[in-house]
Amino acid sequence: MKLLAMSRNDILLFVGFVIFTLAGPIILEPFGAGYPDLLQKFAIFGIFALGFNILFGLTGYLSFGHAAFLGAGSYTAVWTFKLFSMNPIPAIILSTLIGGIFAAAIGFISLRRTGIYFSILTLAFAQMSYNLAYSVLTPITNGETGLQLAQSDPRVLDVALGRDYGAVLPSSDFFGLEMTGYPGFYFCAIFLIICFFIKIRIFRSPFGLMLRAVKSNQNRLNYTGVNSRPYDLSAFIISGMYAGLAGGLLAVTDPLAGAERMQWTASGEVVLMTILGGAGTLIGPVIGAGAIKYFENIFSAFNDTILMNAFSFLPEVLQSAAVSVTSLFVGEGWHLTLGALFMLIVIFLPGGLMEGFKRISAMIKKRMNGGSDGSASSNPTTSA
Amino acid sequence: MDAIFLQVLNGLDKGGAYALIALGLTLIFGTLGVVNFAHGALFMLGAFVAVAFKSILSLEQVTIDPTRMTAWGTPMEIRQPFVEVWFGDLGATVLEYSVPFAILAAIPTMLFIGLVMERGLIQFFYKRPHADQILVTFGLAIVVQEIIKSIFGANPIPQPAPEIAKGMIDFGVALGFDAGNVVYPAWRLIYFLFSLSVIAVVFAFLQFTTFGMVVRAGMADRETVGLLGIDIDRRFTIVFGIAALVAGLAGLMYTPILSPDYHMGMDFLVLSFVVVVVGGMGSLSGAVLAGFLLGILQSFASMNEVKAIFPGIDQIIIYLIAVVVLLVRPRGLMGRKGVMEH
Amino acid sequence: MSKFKINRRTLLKGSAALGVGLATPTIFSSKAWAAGYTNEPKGSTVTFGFNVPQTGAYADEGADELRAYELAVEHINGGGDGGMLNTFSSKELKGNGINGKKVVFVTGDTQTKSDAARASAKRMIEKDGAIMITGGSSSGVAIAVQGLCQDAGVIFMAGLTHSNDTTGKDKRANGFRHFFNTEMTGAALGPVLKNAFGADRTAYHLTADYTWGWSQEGSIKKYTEQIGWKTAAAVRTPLGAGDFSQYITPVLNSGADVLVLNHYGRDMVNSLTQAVQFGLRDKQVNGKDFAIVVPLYSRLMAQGAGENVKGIFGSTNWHWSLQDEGSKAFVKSFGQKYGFPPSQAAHTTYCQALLYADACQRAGTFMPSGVGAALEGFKFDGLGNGPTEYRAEDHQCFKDVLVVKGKENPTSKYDVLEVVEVTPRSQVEYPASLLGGELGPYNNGSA
Amino acid sequence: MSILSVANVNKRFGGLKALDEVNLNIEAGTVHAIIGPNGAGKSTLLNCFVGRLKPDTGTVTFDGKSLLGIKPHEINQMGVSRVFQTPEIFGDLTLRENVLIPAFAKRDGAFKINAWNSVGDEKDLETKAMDMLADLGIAEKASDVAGQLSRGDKRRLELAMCLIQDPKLLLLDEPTAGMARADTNDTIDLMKRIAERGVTMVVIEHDMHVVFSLADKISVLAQGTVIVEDLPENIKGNLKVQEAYLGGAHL
Repeated sequence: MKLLAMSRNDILLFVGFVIFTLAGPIILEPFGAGYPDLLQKFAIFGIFALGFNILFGLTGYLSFGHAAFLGAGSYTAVWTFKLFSMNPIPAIILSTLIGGIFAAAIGFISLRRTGIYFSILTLAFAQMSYNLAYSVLTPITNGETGLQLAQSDPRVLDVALGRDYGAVLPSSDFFGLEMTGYPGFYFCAIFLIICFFIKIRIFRSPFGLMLRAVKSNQNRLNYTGVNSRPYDLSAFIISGMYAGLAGGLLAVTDPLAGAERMQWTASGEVVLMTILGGAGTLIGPVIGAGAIKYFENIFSAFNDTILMNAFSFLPEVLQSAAVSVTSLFVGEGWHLTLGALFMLIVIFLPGGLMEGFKRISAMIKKRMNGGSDGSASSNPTTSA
Repeated sequence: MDAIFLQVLNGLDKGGAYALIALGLTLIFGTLGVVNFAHGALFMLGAFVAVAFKSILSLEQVTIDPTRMTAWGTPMEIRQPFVEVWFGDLGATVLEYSVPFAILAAIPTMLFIGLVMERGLIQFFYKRPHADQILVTFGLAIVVQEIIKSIFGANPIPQPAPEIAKGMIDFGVALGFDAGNVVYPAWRLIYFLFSLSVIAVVFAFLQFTTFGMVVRAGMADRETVGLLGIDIDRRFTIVFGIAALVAGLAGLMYTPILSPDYHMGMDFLVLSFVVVVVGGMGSLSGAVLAGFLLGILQSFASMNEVKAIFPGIDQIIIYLIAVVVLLVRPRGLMGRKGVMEH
Repeated sequence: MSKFKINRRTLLKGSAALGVGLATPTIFSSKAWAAGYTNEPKGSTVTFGFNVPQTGAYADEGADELRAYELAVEHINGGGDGGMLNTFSSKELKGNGINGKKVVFVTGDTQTKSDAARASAKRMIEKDGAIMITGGSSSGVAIAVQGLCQDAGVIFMAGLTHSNDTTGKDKRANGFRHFFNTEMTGAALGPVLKNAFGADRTAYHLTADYTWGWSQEGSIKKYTEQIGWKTAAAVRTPLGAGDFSQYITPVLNSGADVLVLNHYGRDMVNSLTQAVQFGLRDKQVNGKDFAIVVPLYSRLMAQGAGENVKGIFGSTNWHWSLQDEGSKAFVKSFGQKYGFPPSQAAHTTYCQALLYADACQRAGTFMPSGVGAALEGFKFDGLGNGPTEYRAEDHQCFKDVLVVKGKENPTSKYDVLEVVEVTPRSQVEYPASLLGGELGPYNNGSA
Repeated sequence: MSILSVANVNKRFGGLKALDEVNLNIEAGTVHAIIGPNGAGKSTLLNCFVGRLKPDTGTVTFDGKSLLGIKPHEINQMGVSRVFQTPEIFGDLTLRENVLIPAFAKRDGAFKINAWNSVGDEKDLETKAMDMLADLGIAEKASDVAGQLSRGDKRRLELAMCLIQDPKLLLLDEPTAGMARADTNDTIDLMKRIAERGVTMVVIEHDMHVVFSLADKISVLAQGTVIVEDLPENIKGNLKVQEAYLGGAHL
């Protein structure tokens, strides 16, 4: 089957990715990140960033409104739970679809402009969605509190199939397997793997080549007989569907959809994830997403008590000094570390974390080859 | 009628702040070609110059009064600002006028911050993609605001206007309205006039000085000006300083209207980008025009009569205008072709 | 529920399939699964999860909550001067931890966002083994985290949350609130406003356009209209509007003589500062002095509004100038440790930590259903609010409500509010059915 | 048979009349040069061929179909390829990819989501692309990034991108502008070879050396109108041309 015809490097990358993802709970445990919620977030925001990179990394269109599709996906999924069934499959399908439809509408208008004008258009649409979801659209979104499940929800499909959740609030389950905890993570991980596979295909396909041509020289592309608009729009819709899927998965693992998921800062976050990991690379955005979520959840949790213990080997004077210096960067200061990280990465590693890895591996290779060959400058089209 | 008139005033006042921030932002776009996500942080820093200035002025002499106790059982501390201890009433007056006086401190401070930022960071990003510029300046904005938070905390810090500017001015009478119908806070009028004069000074500076001429030429065609043997980079450094100063002053004078907190820069960031884009990237007059226009339309959209027809319109008006303007006029109100389109 | 059994089985299968069975991390072995409830403490310690805003607009309030929690843990473990443990009517806690276990704690940042708050609560439950979650500084977050705790099978002791929904429409069996709500604020403010401003008044509301704002607006409308006031208009303002001038100028000539600011946090600081700037505090309308009301006061935020709060009425859950033994003990112990008086956020979170600890001690277990039963209908005193009851029907504390007003001549920067009246509990009590919602059964989760 | 015919075309920019009643016929299989002084309207005319500009009045017909109001990519799909004054290539992509893109465009049309195949699986086009690069002498650089090429090689690449589409008409806008003499001669040779394949070309050019080495026919444009259209040897001696274009100087 042609579908599996991938280059050796891509197969290695994909297999490595699958192993790493499935073994995530074990690999990440020593880093304090091996618990279900964070693992789920890694997978979900990995999907979000992967999709964003199809748009930004390939076509160069910098959208500041992708959080709107994530939010739309979440609301769709929760509504699907409420109205139809607690089974995650219909919710996932519908949220992906709604993400795509939303993206088609917003993309159709926004793609009439390029550069920063495009960015501001997408930002404007996302902010309008957020502001309305927070206030006027409360009947649909439940505003500030966020859309939640209730015992009294109709769930017509579940009822038709004779499923009764009794007095407890239901949670999503995949034919009996509850979508919280580790099963929830593996459910997301499977989607992450599928999404990654699709992305490899897109990157290596003629379609992907056309998208990269859009970024490189849209004018030339048009004079080459290619209508770039539908390519741009397809990339926008695909990335919107990734975002909708990610939003749906957020709701599957945790059935609550809040408006702040649509805020511009959330859109900005996925931009940062992508650039931090390495825009235009296959795997970079997943790493960027992981890095930011790790900071948000782990660094913010270090409080003075933990620091005191960590520095307990020091004499008392030094201990409190070390704690007060460190506490600027962790706990309530985790934002500071994040900001500094952005700056350092972009100053010293313009290609994001992936460039860092590449440099390190090139260095190792050079060491091993006795510094003899100059072939370390890798071919850009085969970069991971 | 007077309601509409008041809303226009509100819009002009708001617009003044928008225009000042957008002016610096678009100046940086136009000259350096840099997307500065730290511009909101400069606005915030300006406001905190006022806070810091006042805190320095109100450094207190602490005397312990052992006869009285606090509610938690420690001796009561009697605090009196040194300026009052040393200068008496004069000191108290200086304290009261701390916001306007802080301008004196803000001018060198903001210029210095601008120069350091440009030389220390921004200059390495002239040729880098916009995405990199966004990431690095956004990172800087976070770092700056977290530093401010660790010094001043997260709560807003009140910066009252001088007593004399706290009142209202009933100038509607002069325009033929009934007395008491069109009254407006003095400080807000001062702010509006202040923003107008800063805009005028910036424009005059760019229009009538050699320096300004070179900068404008550089905005139009950087390479050619560079070929003439003019050291455009050094001038652009100064431009960055000026942009920082304008944003800082806008923030500083706004403090009696909006009690500053560490996060206020981010709140203005998105808005100022919308203003710049609606005005047209790299267009100074566009930024000013869009600033006032958005301010006024935002005020109108908040009127009960309008909200009754379009519920929630005041939540989205700014973005709605941005969408409409960009669809009708691809490069904003006064933008030039080819700027920031790739 | 057999959630964790499935987890474990799938995981084992997964790891076997991957051929990675070497060093099994602690997560697979440490969690015993024979016991009956989530995160049952096995060792010599029990872990509390403090979920407070550390970044964003409420970071200072969150920091104050955290201070109070640390103090509470210290007192429960027998450290310090014991604070309100000495005045608390229940004497079960002996200063040796709870049920013989020492209390330790973990912290997380809610960022005042539902998603982030749930993520950090989940981390504390899933990774750190927290037996309960407490804290927060907004109703949206409280309701979101409360729902999460219900699902996970741990107790949630709400922090600062003032919406009716927390113990109304969105109440949950595993959730408990010590703080008061908009309904009580309305009931307490109504008579005081009538006394201060008379019955013939017209109010103009500016309301933060989200759930809490609407809840507040509804309650104040209800109770002011009961005392004969009219409502000129109720205008919704976007959250974080910054400059409110476009909403304030229409008030000037509206004929209204009272402005009600249903805002909290920065919105309150800004709208109040600007309303005063527009001369509303000194204005005369219909021959009466114009009045501004801020239904929910927070002393921390009032400091941000500076002298603009002078003479402005509002309500608060607690204030450090109260002179009962409990408040005095708390202010003393907090003030000596940190050098300044505690905020109402600090007070309510300290109380919640103590109340939870006491309930566990009385129940002799940490199992949510057991602890909940001990809290339901629990009557206590000595925690600064006078006689208080945790009502069984909705897990809401009922106690006296403080009506305060901005102090004219503050003696320090913390001394910005003065207590005008202590509205007795009987006057603010309402039937649980009024606010709807369904507690549902307790969820003990699984081990 | 004329493949491209322009009849009575007028184009105004504000007060400026850029094209004034232009008539032009390009014969299939010939190289047709358009010369004229700066501002004569050469580029405006070319832009009318490719859909970038729309004439105010008049008709432009290609292969019997009107080109008016048709978008650039549609015109290309009809068989018109264009070379720009400064080479327009995909600077971030490799040479191979640069040539593959027009090949895909030719095969798959203006838009096709071809996302499941890998580019590497398209062996036919890959071979064709490599042949084309070899033909223009840049095959050994096939895996290099195009943006790093010398100007001459960029021009070769751009020609390869056009030629791989087997265009019915190739438009060249000052193909040797800014080139060193040696590069210019190379380019002339290259274009001669292309012409030998029977590709119809329209060349806009300043360099008379280029024009007279290549063109089968020359049209002289001045102030928006075609003042002369003739064979190269006749143009050389034409006084009108010398006046309008060369200011009287002899060639």
